[in-house]
Amino acid sequence: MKISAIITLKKDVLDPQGKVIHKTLDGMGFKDVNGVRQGKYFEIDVNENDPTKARGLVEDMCKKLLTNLVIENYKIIETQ
Amino acid sequence: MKISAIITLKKDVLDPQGKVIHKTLDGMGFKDVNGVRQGKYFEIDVNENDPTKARGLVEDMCKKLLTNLVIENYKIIETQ
Amino acid sequence: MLVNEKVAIEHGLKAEEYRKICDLLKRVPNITELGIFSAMWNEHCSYKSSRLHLKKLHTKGKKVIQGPGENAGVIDIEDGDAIVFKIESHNHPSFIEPYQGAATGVGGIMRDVFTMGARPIANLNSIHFGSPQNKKTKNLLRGVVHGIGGYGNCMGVPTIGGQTSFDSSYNGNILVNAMTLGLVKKNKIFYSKAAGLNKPVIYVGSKTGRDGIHGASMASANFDEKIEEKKPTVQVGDPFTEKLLLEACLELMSGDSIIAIQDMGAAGLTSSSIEMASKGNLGIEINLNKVPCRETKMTPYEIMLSESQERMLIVLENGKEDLAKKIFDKWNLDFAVIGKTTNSKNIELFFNEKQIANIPINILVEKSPMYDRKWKKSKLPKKNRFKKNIFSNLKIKDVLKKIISNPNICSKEWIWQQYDHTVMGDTIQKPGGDSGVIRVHGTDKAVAATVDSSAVYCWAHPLTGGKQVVAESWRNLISVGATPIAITNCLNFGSPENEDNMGEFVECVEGISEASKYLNFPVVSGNVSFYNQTKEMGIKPTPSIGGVGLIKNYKKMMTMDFKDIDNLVLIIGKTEGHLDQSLFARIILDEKNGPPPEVNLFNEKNNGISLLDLIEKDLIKSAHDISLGGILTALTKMCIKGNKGIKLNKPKNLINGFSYFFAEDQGRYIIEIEPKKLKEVNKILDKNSVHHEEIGVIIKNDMIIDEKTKVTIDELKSYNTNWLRNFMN
Amino acid sequence: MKSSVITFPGSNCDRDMDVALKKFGFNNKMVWHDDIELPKSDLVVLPGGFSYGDYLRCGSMASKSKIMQSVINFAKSGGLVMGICNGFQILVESGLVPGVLLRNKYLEFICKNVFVKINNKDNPYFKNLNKEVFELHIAHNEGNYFCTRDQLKEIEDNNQIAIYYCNDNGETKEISNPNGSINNIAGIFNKEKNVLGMMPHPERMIDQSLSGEDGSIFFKNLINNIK
Ligand SMILES: Nc1ncnc2c1ncn2[C@@H]1O[C@H](COP(=O)(O)OP(=O)(O)O)[C@@H](O)[C@H]1O
Ligand SMILES: [Mg+2]
Repeated sequence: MKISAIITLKKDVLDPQGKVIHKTLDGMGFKDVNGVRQGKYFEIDVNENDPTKARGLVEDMCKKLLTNLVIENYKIIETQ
Repeated sequence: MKISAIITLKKDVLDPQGKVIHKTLDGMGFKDVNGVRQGKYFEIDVNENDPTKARGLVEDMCKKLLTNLVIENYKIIETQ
Repeated sequence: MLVNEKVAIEHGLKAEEYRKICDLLKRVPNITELGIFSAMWNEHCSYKSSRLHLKKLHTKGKKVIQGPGENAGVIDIEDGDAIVFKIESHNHPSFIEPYQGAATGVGGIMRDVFTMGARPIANLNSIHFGSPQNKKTKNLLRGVVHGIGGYGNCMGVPTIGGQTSFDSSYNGNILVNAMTLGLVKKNKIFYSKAAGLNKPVIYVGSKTGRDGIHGASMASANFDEKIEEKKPTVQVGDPFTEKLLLEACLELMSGDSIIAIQDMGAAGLTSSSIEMASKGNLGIEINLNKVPCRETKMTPYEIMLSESQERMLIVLENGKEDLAKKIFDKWNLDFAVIGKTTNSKNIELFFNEKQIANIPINILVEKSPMYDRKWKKSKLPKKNRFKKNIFSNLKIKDVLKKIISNPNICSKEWIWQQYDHTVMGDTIQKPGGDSGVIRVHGTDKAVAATVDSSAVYCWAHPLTGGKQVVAESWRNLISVGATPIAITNCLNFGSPENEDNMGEFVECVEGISEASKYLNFPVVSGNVSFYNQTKEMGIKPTPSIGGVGLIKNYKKMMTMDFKDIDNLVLIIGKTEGHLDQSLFARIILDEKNGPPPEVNLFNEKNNGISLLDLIEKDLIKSAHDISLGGILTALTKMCIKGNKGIKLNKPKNLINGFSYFFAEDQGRYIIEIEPKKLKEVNKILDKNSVHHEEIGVIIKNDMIIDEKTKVTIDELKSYNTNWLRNFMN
Repeated sequence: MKSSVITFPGSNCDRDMDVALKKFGFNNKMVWHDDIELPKSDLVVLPGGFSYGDYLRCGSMASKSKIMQSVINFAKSGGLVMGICNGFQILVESGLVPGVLLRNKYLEFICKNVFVKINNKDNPYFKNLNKEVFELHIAHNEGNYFCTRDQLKEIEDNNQIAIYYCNDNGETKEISNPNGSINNIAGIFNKEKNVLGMMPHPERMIDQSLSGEDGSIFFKNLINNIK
């Protein structure tokens, strides 16, 4: 089954990309934006049909490789 | 309110990052992975409290800036 | 799917071309075969509109090891060393997806070079954008620069030079031309000519996906409103895989397993397999089930036409499969034996145990269409007569500031600082000079490279323009002390079906040919990109010339920065005051008509060779050619780079100051010499009948133009460097 | 003196480092990332480049490669390990030095000469140098050093900052900061000072025909310190 993970920068970590996008949006006329944060998204197809086990697997991957816990958080968001 | 957008590569488009991450996971002992696709995640804080309007705004941003529809798709996933 | 004329036309073939296919085959092709024909017979692969004229290029010379016709050209740089180089366009994809378009352009040209056994040692690029006022320009420029850097930096190949221009004729069709130089031992060059029967045909690199199908056809299609529909044909580059592919190929090439090798570029597996077989006068058989695929259920049609990047096709010696596989396994790349060479002289494709295509190769290659397109000769425009009074309210300082901050003159540091130009540890002249220079690792030799184009001149008079670009390339090499050896060319034009555009093409080629013959500066490789236009409007004719030269002792390399106070500054070559088509005429006088400056090939050669002689004799401290913007622009750049000033002499010329300072007469250089060397320099130049004059002396901090006009170098520098940075921020 | 340079898939300054080390007298060996054992070395170098294409996070995947376990053990036992540019990113990802390297503040790859000031000479890398300010070359997209406040305090308390970006006079002001690094940090040590990670490339400055020669001073001093 497919499991998705979202990885975002922790609050106090500077997000230069988000900032530039915010500025650009503003320049394009999107004046109602308070802030933009950019993160990563992963869709992982695992050979495991038990949702809990599958999530557990992906969580493990997040901890061991996908996330740098010094600056990032992860969230498993969705199971199909 | 905060709206999130997920941007993924279209199905047939090569995802070099996903490919390498898959191989690395495999090397680390995660043998049960069929595939990994990487995408982008944006959290946009808009000055708009009507969920439909807020979504509409972010959708517009996706079309005009955040996504290159040549190779990517977007999905508005979540409203808080 | 049934094939008929309508389907053929949808594939970009003309009705008569389709009939020719049926006649030659004596039957109706199936859909896979039609796909193959459409790829092989389109402009990009078959050169059907340009072939006739490209034959006129001057391609021979003592230093030429391989001229046009292979993956890249090869020249001799002595001691058993050779340089492999080529330039290629990736214009259309870069307009649609600037990052990936530019990145895969760089990836493609590097593959062309390492296919021949050469390790890439330098990249250059020539990029052209619409006017800065155009809404799209900024994002396109940013995307393209990030794409070029993203790919080249990751590969670990220094980007040592390039050229960037802005002109509204590129508003709807930008140009991205990428050039690569590689180094190889003369006796270890690999070619694409297959030889021998029943030799295994090997596929290596990335897997085949559905990306870029019809990419080659897109490169030959006009941009029009339907562009959206063509979108999914853009490919995503994977420089990491390419780096592995490079190392793996070079490792395999160090042995003797390879008979022939060819990268899969435009039209992917189709053109690579057909070219290899055709050159070897052989047939080829491929089992498409063996091709490593990224997606499930890919059809033979898709597999044959995919333009997935980072793939190679190799014909191996029998029995070397295991050895080769080991190397590609080590580098984590796909490896598959997908077929063999045959004596059928046909391409035969099998899928699920059935033969699904069988076409005689000579039909695809030799019988491909060739057109003698209609073209219009262009007249030399009439010279403008500028009245004295139009100069009278101009202030030279204001004019100079305006010119050096013009987008086409200003410093491109914002661009080249984003390219790794020092990796490999041999870059001895970075971008920002007349040519980039890299040492040949571990030797005293160095190779100089430059890429140039002058669309405005070509547009005003293609024949002169064609000559001028070659001459400019030659001068940029001489200015760094390199002996020019050969060029590569990327011919970017509008539609060949338009008589004016075709005329521009024909005459530019003629000009290039004439100059390269006279200067003994042959063309060894190149690429044609037609249909650079939006709706009916073609771009200005833009041949980009990539020049390569050799410096035998790199310690003698020349740079343009002024070195020492009190040194004398001389001009080599005669200033006649030609203002038509100069930057001055176009942006200050707002005069866009008139002929470009004349190119006198005798003077060009004589002046250049004389300067090389002076450099060889250690008489010169700095040198710079005079091009866009004329004498004062060139002097300004030398002052800025050297952080020195100059006090100018009163020009002895009869022409007015503006014509003197901003004219773009050809064949000129500025040199710096020590006062004690003046006599000797004069003697040599006089002996060679080279026109020369003293223009000033180097001082601190200021440029003193006359009694009343003084400007600090810091001020000039800020004008020159700020425009692009400000524009991009 | 024996040194080893690790080649990861995508490393591209491995040869340059090899050339530099040999030029200054090291007996250098190239080591493949898939090997398990490290040859006997006085110095191990993780070179610059784009290991694994810089995909995911720079250095993240290289830090999981087989050889890294040996490199980590070598470092833990006091061996000298130096990471340059991507090598620094790998050190950070494998936890050998603290902090992370984020994308450059202005989101652009930067290739140019910069000045750096040496902060701590009480270590095998910079001991005996009689020069404070060096001109070195940088070429990176992710050199923006970041760590938490607590970490920063710890790093400072332990004197772990190796070099700062500065101007030619050694002033470490924001204007000399090319990439947004916290406090202008260009390189740091582990607590024990046997592991050094830094963004600048000394191996590109070893010949007067190149961008400069301050790299030569660094290498000459380094080999003398190790002897
Ligand atoms: N796209 C680019 N990539 C790398 N270097 C560039 C690029 N555009 C311009 N440059 C560099 O900027 C300098 C000035 O370019 P140009 O004005 O075309 O020089 P010239 O007039 O001597 O041919 C050259 O050294 C060139 O290599
Ligand atoms: Mg020049």
